[in-house]
Amino acid sequence: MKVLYFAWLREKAGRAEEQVAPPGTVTTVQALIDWIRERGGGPADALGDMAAVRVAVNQEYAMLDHPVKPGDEVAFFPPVTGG
Amino acid sequence: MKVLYFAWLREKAGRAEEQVAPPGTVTTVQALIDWIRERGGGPADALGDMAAVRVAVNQEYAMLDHPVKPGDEVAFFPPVTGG
Amino acid sequence: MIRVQRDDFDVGAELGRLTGGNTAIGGVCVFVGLVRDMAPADKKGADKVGAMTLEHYPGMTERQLERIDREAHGRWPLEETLIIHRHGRLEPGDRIVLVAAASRHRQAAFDACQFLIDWLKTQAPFWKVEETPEGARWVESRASDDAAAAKWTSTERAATK
Amino acid sequence: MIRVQRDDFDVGAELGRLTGGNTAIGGVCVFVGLVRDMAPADKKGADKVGAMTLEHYPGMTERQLERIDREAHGRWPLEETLIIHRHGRLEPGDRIVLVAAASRHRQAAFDACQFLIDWLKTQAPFWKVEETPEGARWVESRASDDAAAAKWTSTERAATK
Repeated sequence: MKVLYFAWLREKAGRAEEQVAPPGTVTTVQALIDWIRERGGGPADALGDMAAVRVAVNQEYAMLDHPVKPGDEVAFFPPVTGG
Repeated sequence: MKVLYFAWLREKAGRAEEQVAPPGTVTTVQALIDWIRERGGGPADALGDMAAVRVAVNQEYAMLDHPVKPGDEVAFFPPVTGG
Repeated sequence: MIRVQRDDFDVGAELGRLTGGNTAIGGVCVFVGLVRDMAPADKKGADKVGAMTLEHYPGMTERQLERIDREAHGRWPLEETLIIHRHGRLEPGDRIVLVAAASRHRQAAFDACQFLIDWLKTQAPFWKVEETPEGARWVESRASDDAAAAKWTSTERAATK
Repeated sequence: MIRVQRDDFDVGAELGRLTGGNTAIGGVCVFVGLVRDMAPADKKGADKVGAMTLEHYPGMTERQLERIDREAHGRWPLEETLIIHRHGRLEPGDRIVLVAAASRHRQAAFDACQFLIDWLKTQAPFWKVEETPEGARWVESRASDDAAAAKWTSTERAATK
Protein backbone atom coordinates (compact mmCIF):
# COMPACT_ATOMS: atom_id res chain seq x y z
CA MET A 1 0.00 0.00 0.00
CA LYS A 2 1.36 3.43 -0.91
CA VAL A 3 0.77 6.33 1.49
CA LEU A 4 1.23 9.95 0.37
CA TYR A 5 1.48 13.12 2.44
CA PHE A 6 1.05 16.65 1.04
CA ALA A 7 1.66 20.23 2.16
CA TRP A 8 2.23 20.62 5.91
CA LEU A 9 1.38 16.97 6.50
CA ARG A 10 4.34 16.09 4.31
CA GLU A 11 6.60 18.32 6.39
CA LYS A 12 5.26 16.94 9.65
CA ALA A 13 5.47 13.35 8.41
CA GLY A 14 9.06 13.94 7.28
CA ARG A 15 8.34 12.20 4.00
CA ALA A 16 6.29 12.67 0.79
CA GLU A 17 5.41 9.00 0.44
CA GLU A 18 6.10 5.55 1.79
CA GLN A 19 5.31 1.94 1.02
CA VAL A 20 3.58 0.31 3.98
CA ALA A 21 2.44 -3.25 4.68
CA PRO A 22 -0.03 -3.11 7.55
CA PRO A 23 -1.54 -6.34 8.92
CA GLY A 24 -4.58 -7.85 7.20
CA THR A 25 -6.88 -6.39 9.86
CA VAL A 26 -6.28 -2.91 8.37
CA THR A 27 -9.20 -2.79 5.91
CA THR A 28 -10.44 0.81 6.28
CA VAL A 29 -8.93 4.31 6.21
CA GLN A 30 -9.62 4.62 9.93
CA ALA A 31 -7.80 1.36 10.68
CA LEU A 32 -4.84 2.54 8.56
CA ILE A 33 -4.69 5.80 10.48
CA ASP A 34 -4.80 3.93 13.80
CA TRP A 35 -1.98 1.67 12.60
CA ILE A 36 0.16 4.66 11.48
CA ARG A 37 -0.41 6.35 14.83
CA GLU A 38 0.65 3.26 16.76
CA ARG A 39 3.77 3.00 14.63
CA GLY A 40 4.71 6.51 15.82
CA GLY A 41 7.17 9.03 14.37
CA GLY A 42 6.48 11.87 11.90
CA PRO A 43 3.50 10.26 10.17
CA ALA A 44 1.82 9.71 13.56
CA ASP A 45 2.30 13.42 14.31
CA ALA A 46 0.90 14.39 10.90
CA LEU A 47 -2.28 12.43 11.54
CA GLY A 48 -2.62 13.62 15.14
CA ASP A 49 -5.70 15.76 14.46
CA MET A 50 -7.85 14.41 11.66
CA ALA A 51 -10.18 17.44 11.82
CA ALA A 52 -7.73 19.28 9.53
CA VAL A 53 -6.95 16.30 7.29
CA ARG A 54 -8.56 15.14 4.06
CA VAL A 55 -8.18 11.63 2.66
CA ALA A 56 -8.09 10.27 -0.88
CA VAL A 57 -8.02 6.60 -1.82
CA ASN A 58 -6.78 5.93 -5.35
CA GLN A 59 -7.05 9.68 -6.09
CA GLU A 60 -10.71 10.02 -5.10
CA TYR A 61 -11.90 11.73 -1.92
CA ALA A 62 -12.77 9.15 0.72
CA MET A 63 -14.39 8.98 4.15
CA LEU A 64 -12.80 7.30 7.17
CA ASP A 65 -14.86 4.13 6.70
CA HIS A 66 -13.69 3.76 3.08
CA PRO A 67 -12.09 0.32 2.44
CA VAL A 68 -8.33 0.04 1.78
CA LYS A 69 -6.42 -2.98 0.48
CA PRO A 70 -2.89 -3.87 -0.64
CA GLY A 71 -1.96 -1.98 -3.79
CA ASP A 72 -4.12 1.04 -2.95
CA GLU A 73 -2.77 4.60 -2.99
CA VAL A 74 -3.89 6.45 0.13
CA ALA A 75 -3.20 10.19 0.42
CA PHE A 76 -3.46 12.51 3.43
CA PHE A 77 -3.53 16.27 2.98
CA PRO A 78 -4.97 19.50 4.41
CA PRO A 79 -8.06 21.20 2.92
CA VAL A 80 -7.08 22.39 -0.54
CA THR A 81 -6.14 26.02 -1.26
CA GLY A 82 -5.70 26.23 -5.03
CA GLY A 83 -7.34 28.50 -7.54
CA MET B 1 -34.02 71.33 -31.82
CA LYS B 2 -32.18 68.33 -33.28
CA VAL B 3 -34.12 65.09 -33.77
CA LEU B 4 -32.30 61.77 -34.36
CA TYR B 5 -33.66 58.44 -35.57
CA PHE B 6 -31.84 55.11 -35.22
CA ALA B 7 -32.12 51.57 -36.58
CA TRP B 8 -35.47 50.80 -38.21
CA LEU B 9 -36.88 54.12 -37.08
CA ARG B 10 -34.20 55.79 -39.19
CA GLU B 11 -35.21 53.70 -42.19
CA LYS B 12 -38.90 54.39 -41.63
CA ALA B 13 -38.30 58.10 -41.05
CA GLY B 14 -36.22 58.27 -44.23
CA ARG B 15 -33.59 60.29 -42.41
CA ALA B 16 -30.96 59.91 -39.66
CA GLU B 17 -31.46 63.40 -38.25
CA GLU B 18 -33.19 66.69 -38.83
CA GLN B 19 -33.28 70.19 -37.40
CA VAL B 20 -36.82 71.10 -36.35
CA ALA B 21 -38.39 74.29 -35.02
CA PRO B 22 -41.73 73.36 -33.47
CA PRO B 23 -43.98 76.06 -31.99
CA GLY B 24 -43.38 77.26 -28.44
CA THR B 25 -46.23 75.08 -27.15
CA VAL B 26 -44.05 72.00 -27.76
CA THR B 27 -42.42 71.72 -24.33
CA THR B 28 -42.45 67.95 -23.71
CA VAL B 29 -41.40 64.80 -25.56
CA GLN B 30 -45.07 63.87 -25.97
CA ALA B 31 -45.89 67.26 -27.51
CA LEU B 32 -42.92 66.92 -29.87
CA ILE B 33 -44.14 63.46 -30.97
CA ASP B 34 -47.65 64.85 -31.56
CA TRP B 35 -46.20 67.68 -33.63
CA ILE B 36 -44.06 65.28 -35.72
CA ARG B 37 -47.10 63.06 -36.30
CA GLU B 38 -49.22 66.01 -37.45
CA ARG B 39 -46.44 67.07 -39.79
CA GLY B 40 -46.72 63.66 -41.51
CA GLY B 41 -44.29 61.80 -43.75
CA GLY B 42 -41.64 59.25 -42.78
CA PRO B 43 -41.02 60.56 -39.25
CA ALA B 44 -44.77 60.35 -38.51
CA ASP B 45 -44.71 56.71 -39.64
CA ALA B 46 -41.63 55.97 -37.52
CA LEU B 47 -43.39 57.28 -34.40
CA GLY B 48 -46.69 55.56 -35.19
CA ASP B 49 -46.44 53.04 -32.37
CA MET B 50 -44.56 54.37 -29.37
CA ALA B 51 -44.76 51.00 -27.59
CA ALA B 52 -41.66 49.93 -29.53
CA VAL B 53 -39.85 53.27 -29.27
CA ARG B 54 -37.38 54.55 -26.69
CA VAL B 55 -36.55 58.22 -26.21
CA ALA B 56 -33.40 60.04 -25.16
CA VAL B 57 -33.13 63.77 -24.50
CA ASN B 58 -29.58 65.09 -24.63
CA GLN B 59 -28.29 61.50 -24.65
CA GLU B 60 -30.09 60.43 -21.48
CA TYR B 61 -33.11 58.13 -21.43
CA ALA B 62 -36.30 60.15 -21.02
CA MET B 63 -40.01 59.57 -20.38
CA LEU B 64 -42.77 61.08 -22.51
CA ASP B 65 -43.37 63.91 -20.02
CA HIS B 66 -39.71 64.95 -20.09
CA PRO B 67 -39.29 68.65 -21.00
CA VAL B 68 -37.79 69.65 -24.35
CA LYS B 69 -36.57 73.07 -25.44
CA PRO B 70 -34.78 74.71 -28.37
CA GLY B 71 -31.22 73.43 -28.65
CA ASP B 72 -32.03 70.01 -27.21
CA GLU B 73 -31.04 66.78 -28.93
CA VAL B 74 -33.96 64.34 -28.97
CA ALA B 75 -33.43 60.78 -30.18
CA PHE B 76 -35.95 58.07 -31.05
CA PHE B 77 -34.89 54.44 -31.33
CA PRO B 78 -36.05 50.86 -30.77
CA PRO B 79 -35.11 48.87 -27.65
CA VAL B 80 -31.36 48.33 -27.77
CA THR B 81 -29.82 45.04 -28.94
CA GLY B 82 -26.09 45.44 -28.35
CA GLY B 83 -23.72 43.26 -26.39
CA MET C 1 -12.37 52.31 -18.70
CA ILE C 2 -14.63 52.21 -21.72
CA ARG C 3 -13.95 52.06 -25.45
CA VAL C 4 -16.20 52.04 -28.52
CA GLN C 5 -14.42 51.04 -31.72
CA ARG C 6 -14.68 49.39 -35.12
CA ASP C 7 -11.49 47.39 -34.71
CA ASP C 8 -11.12 44.00 -33.10
CA PHE C 9 -9.28 43.72 -29.78
CA ASP C 10 -6.78 41.27 -28.28
CA VAL C 11 -8.29 39.84 -25.10
CA GLY C 12 -4.95 38.78 -23.64
CA ALA C 13 -3.30 42.14 -24.26
CA GLU C 14 -6.29 44.04 -22.88
CA LEU C 15 -6.34 41.97 -19.68
CA GLY C 16 -2.59 42.27 -19.29
CA ARG C 17 -2.86 46.05 -19.45
CA LEU C 18 -5.88 46.04 -17.13
CA THR C 19 -4.34 44.05 -14.30
CA GLY C 20 -0.63 44.67 -14.89
CA GLY C 21 1.17 46.28 -11.97
CA ASN C 22 -1.77 46.11 -9.59
CA THR C 23 -0.94 43.24 -7.27
CA ALA C 24 -3.98 43.92 -5.11
CA ILE C 25 -6.03 42.09 -7.77
CA GLY C 26 -6.89 38.52 -6.84
CA GLY C 27 -8.99 37.75 -9.86
CA VAL C 28 -10.53 39.13 -13.01
CA CYS C 29 -13.79 37.99 -14.53
CA VAL C 30 -14.25 38.59 -18.24
CA PHE C 31 -17.14 38.11 -20.61
CA VAL C 32 -16.55 38.18 -24.35
CA GLY C 33 -19.58 38.23 -26.63
CA LEU C 34 -19.24 36.71 -30.08
CA VAL C 35 -21.37 36.87 -33.23
CA ARG C 36 -23.32 33.64 -33.29
CA ASP C 37 -24.10 32.07 -36.63
CA MET C 38 -27.84 32.43 -37.08
CA ALA C 39 -27.83 30.68 -40.45
CA PRO C 40 -29.72 27.38 -40.76
CA ALA C 41 -27.50 24.41 -39.96
CA ASP C 42 -27.81 23.07 -43.52
CA LYS C 43 -26.28 26.23 -45.01
CA LYS C 44 -22.51 25.94 -45.16
CA GLY C 45 -19.59 27.33 -47.08
CA ALA C 46 -18.71 30.81 -48.23
CA ASP C 47 -22.23 32.24 -48.21
CA LYS C 48 -21.37 34.41 -45.20
CA VAL C 49 -24.94 34.19 -44.08
CA GLY C 50 -25.29 35.48 -40.56
CA ALA C 51 -23.11 38.57 -40.74
CA MET C 52 -24.50 41.61 -39.00
CA THR C 53 -23.92 45.31 -38.64
CA LEU C 54 -23.94 47.11 -35.32
CA GLU C 55 -25.24 50.66 -35.41
CA HIS C 56 -24.88 52.89 -32.37
CA TYR C 57 -25.53 56.40 -31.10
CA PRO C 58 -22.13 58.09 -30.84
CA GLY C 59 -21.98 60.24 -27.75
CA MET C 60 -24.86 58.60 -25.94
CA THR C 61 -23.09 55.23 -26.17
CA GLU C 62 -20.02 56.49 -24.37
CA ARG C 63 -22.17 58.36 -21.85
CA GLN C 64 -24.23 55.27 -21.00
CA LEU C 65 -21.20 52.99 -20.80
CA GLU C 66 -19.47 55.45 -18.46
CA ARG C 67 -22.58 55.50 -16.32
CA ILE C 68 -22.76 51.69 -16.14
CA ASP C 69 -19.06 51.54 -15.32
CA ARG C 70 -19.43 54.10 -12.51
CA GLU C 71 -22.41 52.22 -11.14
CA ALA C 72 -20.40 48.98 -10.95
CA HIS C 73 -17.61 50.74 -9.04
CA GLY C 74 -20.20 52.09 -6.63
CA ARG C 75 -21.65 48.66 -5.95
CA TRP C 76 -18.56 46.45 -5.68
CA PRO C 77 -14.99 46.88 -4.38
CA LEU C 78 -13.33 46.82 -7.81
CA GLU C 79 -9.72 47.52 -8.66
CA GLU C 80 -10.22 47.86 -12.43
CA THR C 81 -12.95 47.56 -15.04
CA LEU C 82 -12.95 47.54 -18.82
CA ILE C 83 -15.74 47.73 -21.38
CA ILE C 84 -14.97 47.47 -25.09
CA HIS C 85 -17.82 47.45 -27.61
CA ARG C 86 -17.38 47.22 -31.35
CA HIS C 87 -19.62 48.65 -34.06
CA GLY C 88 -19.80 48.21 -37.83
CA ARG C 89 -20.04 44.98 -39.81
CA LEU C 90 -19.19 41.75 -38.02
CA GLU C 91 -19.18 38.11 -39.12
CA PRO C 92 -19.98 34.93 -37.20
CA GLY C 93 -17.24 34.17 -34.70
CA ASP C 94 -16.16 37.83 -34.46
CA ARG C 95 -15.81 39.42 -31.04
CA ILE C 96 -18.50 42.05 -30.34
CA VAL C 97 -17.99 43.08 -26.75
CA LEU C 98 -15.68 42.58 -23.80
CA VAL C 99 -16.51 43.42 -20.21
CA ALA C 100 -14.05 42.76 -17.42
CA ALA C 101 -14.00 43.39 -13.68
CA ALA C 102 -10.92 42.91 -11.52
CA SER C 103 -11.13 42.78 -7.76
CA ARG C 104 -9.41 41.46 -4.66
CA HIS C 105 -12.32 39.10 -4.35
CA ARG C 106 -13.61 36.53 -6.81
CA GLN C 107 -17.29 37.00 -6.07
CA ALA C 108 -17.14 40.77 -6.60
CA ALA C 109 -15.40 40.23 -9.93
CA PHE C 110 -18.07 37.78 -11.10
CA ASP C 111 -21.01 39.85 -9.90
CA ALA C 112 -19.69 43.11 -11.35
CA CYS C 113 -18.86 41.50 -14.69
CA GLN C 114 -22.34 40.07 -15.00
CA PHE C 115 -23.86 43.39 -13.96
CA LEU C 116 -21.83 45.21 -16.62
CA ILE C 117 -22.98 42.98 -19.47
CA ASP C 118 -26.58 42.74 -18.23
CA TRP C 119 -26.90 46.50 -18.03
CA LEU C 120 -24.97 47.16 -21.21
CA LYS C 121 -27.39 44.86 -23.04
CA THR C 122 -30.41 46.95 -22.05
CA GLN C 123 -28.90 50.44 -21.68
CA ALA C 124 -26.19 50.97 -24.27
CA PRO C 125 -27.65 52.32 -27.54
CA PHE C 126 -26.55 49.65 -30.02
CA TRP C 127 -28.74 47.99 -32.63
CA LYS C 128 -27.98 44.88 -34.64
CA VAL C 129 -29.17 44.37 -38.18
CA GLU C 130 -28.63 40.87 -39.53
CA GLU C 131 -28.01 39.86 -43.12
CA THR C 132 -30.42 37.02 -43.86
CA PRO C 133 -31.30 35.22 -47.11
CA GLU C 134 -34.55 37.24 -47.06
CA GLY C 135 -32.71 40.55 -46.63
CA ALA C 136 -31.72 42.78 -43.74
CA ARG C 137 -33.51 42.14 -40.46
CA TRP C 138 -33.32 44.29 -37.32
CA VAL C 139 -32.76 42.10 -34.27
CA GLU C 140 -35.52 42.41 -31.70
CA SER C 141 -34.75 43.01 -28.06
CA ARG C 142 -35.27 40.05 -25.80
CA ALA C 143 -37.41 39.89 -22.69
CA SER C 144 -34.72 37.69 -21.11
CA ASP C 145 -32.25 40.59 -21.34
CA ASP C 146 -34.67 42.92 -19.60
CA ALA C 147 -35.19 40.34 -16.88
CA ALA C 148 -31.43 39.89 -16.47
CA ALA C 149 -30.95 43.64 -16.02
CA ALA C 150 -33.97 44.00 -13.76
CA LYS C 151 -32.56 41.65 -11.16
CA TRP C 152 -29.93 44.27 -10.32
CA THR C 153 -32.55 46.88 -9.51
CA SER C 154 -34.90 44.72 -7.43
CA THR C 155 -33.16 45.57 -4.15
CA GLU C 156 -33.48 49.31 -4.72
CA ARG C 157 -37.08 48.90 -5.75
CA ALA C 158 -37.76 47.04 -2.55
CA ALA C 159 -35.91 49.71 -0.56
CA THR C 160 -37.92 52.60 -1.95
CA LYS C 161 -41.31 50.97 -1.49
CA MET D 1 -10.27 20.59 -21.64
CA ILE D 2 -7.96 20.70 -18.64
CA ARG D 3 -4.27 21.45 -18.24
CA VAL D 4 -1.92 21.47 -15.26
CA GLN D 5 1.40 23.16 -15.94
CA ARG D 6 4.29 25.16 -14.54
CA ASP D 7 4.37 27.61 -17.43
CA ASP D 8 2.34 30.77 -17.80
CA PHE D 9 -0.41 30.95 -20.41
CA ASP D 10 -1.62 33.57 -22.88
CA VAL D 11 -5.28 34.30 -22.12
CA GLY D 12 -6.02 35.71 -25.58
CA ALA D 13 -4.44 32.80 -27.42
CA GLU D 14 -6.18 30.25 -25.19
CA LEU D 15 -9.58 31.84 -25.74
CA GLY D 16 -8.97 32.15 -29.47
CA ARG D 17 -8.24 28.43 -29.66
CA LEU D 18 -11.21 27.61 -27.42
CA THR D 19 -13.87 29.45 -29.41
CA GLY D 20 -12.25 29.55 -32.87
CA GLY D 21 -14.32 27.93 -35.58
CA ASN D 22 -17.35 27.27 -33.40
CA THR D 23 -19.85 29.92 -34.47
CA ALA D 24 -22.55 28.45 -32.24
CA ILE D 25 -20.85 30.23 -29.35
CA GLY D 26 -22.55 33.46 -28.29
CA GLY D 27 -20.31 34.26 -25.37
CA VAL D 28 -17.48 33.05 -23.23
CA CYS D 29 -17.05 33.80 -19.54
CA VAL D 30 -13.53 33.62 -18.17
CA PHE D 31 -12.08 33.89 -14.71
CA VAL D 32 -8.35 34.42 -14.25
CA GLY D 33 -6.94 34.14 -10.73
CA LEU D 34 -3.81 36.14 -9.93
CA VAL D 35 -1.32 36.02 -7.06
CA ARG D 36 -2.31 38.84 -4.77
CA ASP D 37 0.41 40.69 -2.91
CA MET D 38 -0.04 39.81 0.74
CA ALA D 39 2.89 41.99 1.82
CA PRO D 40 2.20 44.99 4.07
CA ALA D 41 1.53 48.12 2.06
CA ASP D 42 4.61 49.83 3.49
CA LYS D 43 6.92 47.16 2.05
CA LYS D 44 7.99 48.06 -1.46
CA GLY D 45 10.82 47.40 -3.85
CA ALA D 46 12.75 44.29 -4.73
CA ASP D 47 11.98 42.32 -1.57
CA LYS D 48 9.65 40.04 -3.51
CA VAL D 49 7.66 39.47 -0.37
CA GLY D 50 4.44 37.65 -1.14
CA ALA D 51 5.70 35.01 -3.57
CA MET D 52 4.20 31.58 -3.10
CA THR D 53 4.64 28.03 -4.24
CA LEU D 54 1.76 25.84 -5.37
CA GLU D 55 2.14 22.15 -4.57
CA HIS D 56 -0.28 19.65 -6.04
CA TYR D 57 -1.05 15.94 -6.24
CA PRO D 58 -0.18 14.84 -9.78
CA GLY D 59 -2.72 12.39 -11.08
CA MET D 60 -5.44 13.24 -8.60
CA THR D 61 -5.35 16.87 -9.76
CA GLU D 62 -6.09 15.94 -13.37
CA ARG D 63 -8.70 13.42 -12.27
CA GLN D 64 -10.56 15.96 -10.12
CA LEU D 65 -10.38 18.70 -12.76
CA GLU D 66 -11.77 16.28 -15.37
CA ARG D 67 -14.57 15.42 -13.01
CA ILE D 68 -15.43 19.08 -12.37
CA ASP D 69 -15.31 19.76 -16.10
CA ARG D 70 -17.66 16.83 -16.87
CA GLU D 71 -20.02 17.98 -14.13
CA ALA D 72 -20.25 21.47 -15.68
CA HIS D 73 -21.07 19.99 -19.10
CA GLY D 74 -23.78 17.91 -17.48
CA ARG D 75 -25.37 20.93 -15.82
CA TRP D 76 -25.24 23.56 -18.56
CA PRO D 77 -25.50 23.61 -22.36
CA LEU D 78 -21.83 24.39 -22.97
CA GLU D 79 -19.99 24.44 -26.27
CA GLU D 80 -16.48 24.51 -24.82
CA THR D 81 -14.72 24.66 -21.46
CA LEU D 82 -11.13 25.17 -20.42
CA ILE D 83 -9.36 24.84 -17.09
CA ILE D 84 -5.67 25.71 -16.77
CA HIS D 85 -3.98 25.56 -13.36
CA ARG D 86 -0.34 26.34 -12.72
CA HIS D 87 1.93 24.90 -10.02
CA GLY D 88 5.39 25.79 -8.79
CA ARG D 89 6.67 29.16 -7.57
CA LEU D 90 4.63 32.24 -8.47
CA GLU D 91 5.06 35.92 -7.70
CA PRO D 92 2.49 38.65 -7.04
CA GLY D 93 0.66 39.53 -10.24
CA ASP D 94 1.33 36.13 -11.81
CA ARG D 95 -1.58 34.18 -13.28
CA ILE D 96 -2.47 31.07 -11.24
CA VAL D 97 -5.58 29.70 -12.86
CA LEU D 98 -7.91 30.19 -15.80
CA VAL D 99 -11.39 28.76 -16.11
CA ALA D 100 -13.56 29.49 -19.14
CA ALA D 101 -16.99 28.39 -20.30
CA ALA D 102 -18.36 29.09 -23.76
CA SER D 103 -22.02 28.70 -24.57
CA ARG D 104 -24.76 29.86 -26.87
CA HIS D 105 -26.20 31.64 -23.88
CA ARG D 106 -24.61 34.24 -21.65
CA GLN D 107 -26.14 33.06 -18.40
CA ALA D 108 -24.98 29.47 -18.89
CA ALA D 109 -21.45 30.75 -19.58
CA PHE D 110 -21.44 32.83 -16.39
CA ASP D 111 -22.96 30.13 -14.19
CA ALA D 112 -20.69 27.37 -15.47
CA CYS D 113 -17.59 29.55 -15.15
CA GLN D 114 -18.40 30.36 -11.55
CA PHE D 115 -19.21 26.72 -10.83
CA LEU D 116 -15.86 25.65 -12.27
CA ILE D 117 -13.81 28.00 -10.10
CA ASP D 118 -15.94 27.46 -6.98
CA TRP D 119 -15.57 23.70 -7.21
CA LEU D 120 -11.95 23.80 -8.27
CA LYS D 121 -11.19 25.86 -5.15
CA THR D 122 -12.54 23.17 -2.84
CA GLN D 123 -11.92 19.97 -4.83
CA ALA D 124 -8.67 20.27 -6.77
CA PRO D 125 -5.70 19.11 -4.66
CA PHE D 126 -3.50 22.21 -4.68
CA TRP D 127 -1.86 23.81 -1.64
CA LYS D 128 -0.28 27.23 -1.42
CA VAL D 129 2.71 27.97 0.76
CA GLU D 130 3.55 31.67 1.07
CA GLU D 131 6.95 33.23 1.59
CA THR D 132 6.56 35.67 4.46
CA PRO D 133 9.13 37.71 6.40
CA GLU D 134 8.61 35.18 9.21
CA GLY D 135 9.21 32.20 6.92
CA ALA D 136 7.09 29.80 4.91
CA ARG D 137 3.41 29.68 5.81
CA TRP D 138 0.83 27.22 4.46
CA VAL D 139 -2.29 29.07 3.40
CA GLU D 140 -5.38 27.96 5.27
CA SER D 141 -8.55 27.05 3.47
CA ARG D 142 -11.36 29.56 3.73
CA ALA D 143 -14.89 28.94 4.93
CA SER D 144 -16.10 31.34 2.23
CA ASP D 145 -14.76 28.98 -0.44
CA ASP D 146 -16.63 26.04 1.08
CA ALA D 147 -19.79 28.14 1.17
CA ALA D 148 -19.32 29.17 -2.46
CA ALA D 149 -19.00 25.53 -3.55
CA ALA D 150 -21.85 24.36 -1.35
CA LYS D 151 -24.37 26.61 -3.08
CA TRP D 152 -24.07 24.39 -6.19
CA THR D 153 -25.11 21.28 -4.27
CA SER D 154 -28.07 22.73 -2.39
CA THR D 155 -30.59 21.87 -5.12
CA GLU D 156 -29.54 18.22 -5.25
CA ARG D 157 -29.62 18.02 -1.47
CA ALA D 158 -33.14 19.36 -1.49
CA ALA D 159 -34.12 16.95 -4.26
CA THR D 160 -32.88 13.85 -2.46
CA LYS D 161 -34.54 14.68 0.84
